[in-house]
Amino acid sequence: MRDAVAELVRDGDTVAIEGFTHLICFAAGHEIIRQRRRDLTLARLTPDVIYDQMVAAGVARKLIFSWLGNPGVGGLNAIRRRVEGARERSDDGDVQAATEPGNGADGSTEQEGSTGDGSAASSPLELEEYSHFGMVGRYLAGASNLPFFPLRSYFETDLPRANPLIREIRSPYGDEVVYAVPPLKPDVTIIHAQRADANGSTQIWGLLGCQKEAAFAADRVIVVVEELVDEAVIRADPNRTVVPGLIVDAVVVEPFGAHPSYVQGAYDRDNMFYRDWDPISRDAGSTEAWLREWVNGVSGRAEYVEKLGAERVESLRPGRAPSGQVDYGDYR
Amino acid sequence: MRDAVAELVRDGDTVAIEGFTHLICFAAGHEIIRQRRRDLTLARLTPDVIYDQMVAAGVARKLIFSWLGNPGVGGLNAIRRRVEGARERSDDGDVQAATEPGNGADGSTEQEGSTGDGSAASSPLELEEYSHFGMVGRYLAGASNLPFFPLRSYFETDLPRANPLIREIRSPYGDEVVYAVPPLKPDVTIIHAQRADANGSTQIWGLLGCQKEAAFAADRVIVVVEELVDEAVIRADPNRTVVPGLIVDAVVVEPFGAHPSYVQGAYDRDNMFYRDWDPISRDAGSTEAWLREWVNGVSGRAEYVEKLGAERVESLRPGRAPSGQVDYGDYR
Amino acid sequence: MTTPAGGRAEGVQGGFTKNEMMIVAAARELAGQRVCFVGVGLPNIAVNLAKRTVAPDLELVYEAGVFGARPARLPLSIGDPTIVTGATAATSMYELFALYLQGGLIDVGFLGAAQIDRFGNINTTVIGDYEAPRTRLPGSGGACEIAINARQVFVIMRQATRSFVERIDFRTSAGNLGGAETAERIRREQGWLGRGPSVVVTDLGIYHFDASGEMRLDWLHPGVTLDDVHAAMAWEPKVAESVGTTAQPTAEELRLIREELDPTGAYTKG
Amino acid sequence: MTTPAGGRAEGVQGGFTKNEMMIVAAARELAGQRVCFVGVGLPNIAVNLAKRTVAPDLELVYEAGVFGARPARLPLSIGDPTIVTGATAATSMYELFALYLQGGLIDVGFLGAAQIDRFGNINTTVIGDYEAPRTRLPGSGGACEIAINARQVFVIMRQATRSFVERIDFRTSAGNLGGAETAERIRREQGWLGRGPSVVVTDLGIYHFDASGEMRLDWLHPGVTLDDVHAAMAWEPKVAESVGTTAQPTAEELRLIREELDPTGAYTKG
Repeated sequence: MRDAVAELVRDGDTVAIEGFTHLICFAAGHEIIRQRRRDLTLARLTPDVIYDQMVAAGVARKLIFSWLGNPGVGGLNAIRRRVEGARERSDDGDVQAATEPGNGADGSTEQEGSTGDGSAASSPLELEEYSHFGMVGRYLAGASNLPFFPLRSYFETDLPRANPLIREIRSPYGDEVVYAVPPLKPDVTIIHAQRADANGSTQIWGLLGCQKEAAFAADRVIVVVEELVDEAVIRADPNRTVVPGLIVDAVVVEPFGAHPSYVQGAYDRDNMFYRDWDPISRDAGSTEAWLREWVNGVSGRAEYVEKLGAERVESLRPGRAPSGQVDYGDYR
Repeated sequence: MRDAVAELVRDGDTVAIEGFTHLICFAAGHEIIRQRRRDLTLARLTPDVIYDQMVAAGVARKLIFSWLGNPGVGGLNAIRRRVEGARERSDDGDVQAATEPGNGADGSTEQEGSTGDGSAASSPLELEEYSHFGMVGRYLAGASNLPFFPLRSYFETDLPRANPLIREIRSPYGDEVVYAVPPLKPDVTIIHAQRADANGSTQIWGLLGCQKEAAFAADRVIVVVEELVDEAVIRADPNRTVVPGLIVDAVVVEPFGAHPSYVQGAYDRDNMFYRDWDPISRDAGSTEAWLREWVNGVSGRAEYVEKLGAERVESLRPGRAPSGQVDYGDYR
Repeated sequence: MTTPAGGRAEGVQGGFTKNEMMIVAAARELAGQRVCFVGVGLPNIAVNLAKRTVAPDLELVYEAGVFGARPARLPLSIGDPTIVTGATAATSMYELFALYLQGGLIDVGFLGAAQIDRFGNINTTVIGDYEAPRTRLPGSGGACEIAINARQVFVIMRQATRSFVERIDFRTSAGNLGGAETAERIRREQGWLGRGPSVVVTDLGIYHFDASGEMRLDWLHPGVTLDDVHAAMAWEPKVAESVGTTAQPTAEELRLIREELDPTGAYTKG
Repeated sequence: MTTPAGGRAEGVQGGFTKNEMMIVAAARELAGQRVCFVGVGLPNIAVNLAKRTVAPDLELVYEAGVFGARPARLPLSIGDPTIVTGATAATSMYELFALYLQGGLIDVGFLGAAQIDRFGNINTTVIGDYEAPRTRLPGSGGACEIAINARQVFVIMRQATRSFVERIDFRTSAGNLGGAETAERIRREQGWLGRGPSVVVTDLGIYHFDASGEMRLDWLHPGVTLDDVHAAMAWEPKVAESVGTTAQPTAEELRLIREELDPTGAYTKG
């Protein structure tokens, strides 16, 4: 991981660590923090806790996203500190964000103190926002070398005003107008997967998110896997291949590299971690302390996992649910 | 099959029997012939032998397509008779069609005699042609309710002149121009698959073609399968599902229903049949005789298979090439 | 299951929270529906309760890329592994949004909201000015496209003067715009598949939309008065001629919420 | 494999057909290439021969939706099951065309043709008038998008005055248009990824394209004279200063064609 990030992720890059709830590569995000990258533009549909941590650590100057929350828990507090920034706080205590499961994490941010996590972490954070389908469409336009992606969304909303890159486009078959989003071509896309072979041909099962589109759109691709398998394993089931080795620049084997997100069939989402992040991240000091302990204080994912402890790891192992097997037939 | 076609395929419909080389539902095409449907618009990327037979039988008034040939063999002779129609023949003996593997089937059509296969089979056939990506894009625009699909193709070719539905579209992000194709929403899409459950949730492995797009674009969907399986088989591997039962109007179990095309893992492409079709179809009389014997002369696919004989069927069985199995994990 | 399907049947011994009442009422609204796109937050528990009670055949669609989910537990996040295992189909997000949602296969889009106005327009983006927000909310996610492409939209949210507002600070998702007439015209002109919002369930009652496209209070939850409702919204609401009282949660509904769906009380406390 | 990679090494005892020579010559042109989009017809056998000889690491891409095919036999059709079993990836045609081809991952698009002109523009649609064709050919298939989006295009076809024409009857796939200057400008303006045709292999010889964008005869196959070439094309061809003689097929190349790839002689007779 250290080499892959050192070689392939550069200051000022647009970086997409994709994976919708599933297969979020926290291990790569933490390595980027350890290597002190700066001025990154971070793209993801859901910035999630990983970008909250990266923003807190000062690696980012801009976010491109569609849903900014801690899924199932509340807001992303480090990011919100950078966005709500200098404003005077007022009591928003009873506004219900669509994020919130209960009536707890409701937008109150009065815990704001000195950010103290370096100047890069407290300067204003630029936001460029879309909807989920808009973000997927941006990757798809980037991946398929199109100047725009058309979609039926944004009608009669304030989003095109907030983001002038969301534009109208007229159909050449009559007067109908839909909206368009521009291509997004990350400098680097990082995806996590169940398995890949040494060439980087990668297979995923479970939620597929938009990893394929984000990877094909990128200039450089890093694949991080739970398990390196023989090429024959990949070739035995070609329909499961999401990304071919052709577009992959580095394959990193990093078991448990997606924790606290999850890997279908391998480990569960660590919901407790997502819940715990909320109080930690409400305070700049405790956020910093967490980063010191769990990111900068470890050499890499192996040490992180060890620190997490075997009990926690074991508690996240699911039961078995085998897919069954199909036959491709041997034709010669 | 009889009931599904009787209920769901109507005179004048636009019908798409999709499947790229793989999983072409000949059984459905033959049933449509037996039920004497008329004035159909037949859509397929590659009309293939099935539409050659349907056109010969007089069910069609129009083709929407991107590649009109007998793949690996030569031309589609019954269709060519309707297209080259009234023209005086001239000797094109040494023009090499891109179709041809060797230098045999090279475009000579001098065997033309009385078509005799009914007036519906000899009136002019309307053609509307695209490229492969254009056809896929048409289905995709239809399936996703978009007024057009943009692609980088057709530049500096005669195709937009031949088909004025292929139009330019300007990007809202600068002056760039690409081409667009309009949505295609078949009245009925028919797909063949390895397996489905009783609700119609359908799984395919091997070549996926554009069956998913064509099915989602259609008003009515018929799924024909080699095997009906328990819902639990489908739910054990949700990533393999191509079409959910939600959009399926009829599930027909018709083993060997894709012959002479093939079903990955179940039987091979019957290349001999495709080769044999060439001389048969060069003559309207022998074409008619074939249809009489193999389509109208049998009650359905079971009788067709019986007539084909166990030896032929067995000769098409491949060896085994199992996919291996993955684990989705049991999460409760 | 012993729950009366979709009914307002007589309630049950014992207390229940306002949030439990809201979730139960929202779940019951799904009786008879076929395909539901499950939004993040409160919709998630309401829809999962409906699937276990009034709408066992309901097909759950998650924007994460799942059709026909059968979650064995309540997914905390709407991208939880339990929504995949045993589902009918797991697909890319592109296909989910393009073929299922935009293609017109969703009967009900079930959304949460931070602010809503009388015409059902929704804000989940910012409180205050967009450029310098007082509170930065999560944004659209899939909501703005769900609002347009799902055949109808259900909303579940707690009610307060700050959330039921005269004018939302940012329109993230279109409802009935400035009223039914405008909304109908624009939907027709722009080819929307959706007919917009049809029900809003809160911790105080249930609203549907009248012919003018405005929210109308049809049901009050047990123990809630019209004064409570007035005190918790910024405009003078239309009220049905005879407002009913929502049936209390049944024992089975409460058991499902408390024992199966939300044992930690994340959604239902308060 | 004992075949000299990409070389024009000395040939072999025994006869070979013009078609065999053409296929062998075309295969050798693929030495050093990485990713090849395999067109229907003659390209299919040429590319499969290359994979077994000069370009074992060549990634075969089939428009049917396959990347990294390892056909155990020669696929008669380019949608044969043998291209799927053991492949790296099998995907929808949408993804193949959108992500692999249009996304710019194809180094060589290998096409056949019914007619070609001096600038490498290709016709596979009709002979005669489009509305009332003398011969209806298959049409584009994927060819018109391959011609634009693959980084370069190889063509394999037999040569005759009717196929090497002054003016093609229908432009199915763009080559160098009216010459290199126009073509370069238009490619730049329209953002094509492809640089157009780079080689044409026939049963008589091998052509590359010169700075003006026109076909230039660089190699004659053994036993073929310049007169033969002139007799089999409708324009006066440019000829390299020193035209080489293509090395005869090696024993191994012929064995592969005759025993493994085309035992029935479908491609190679004549």
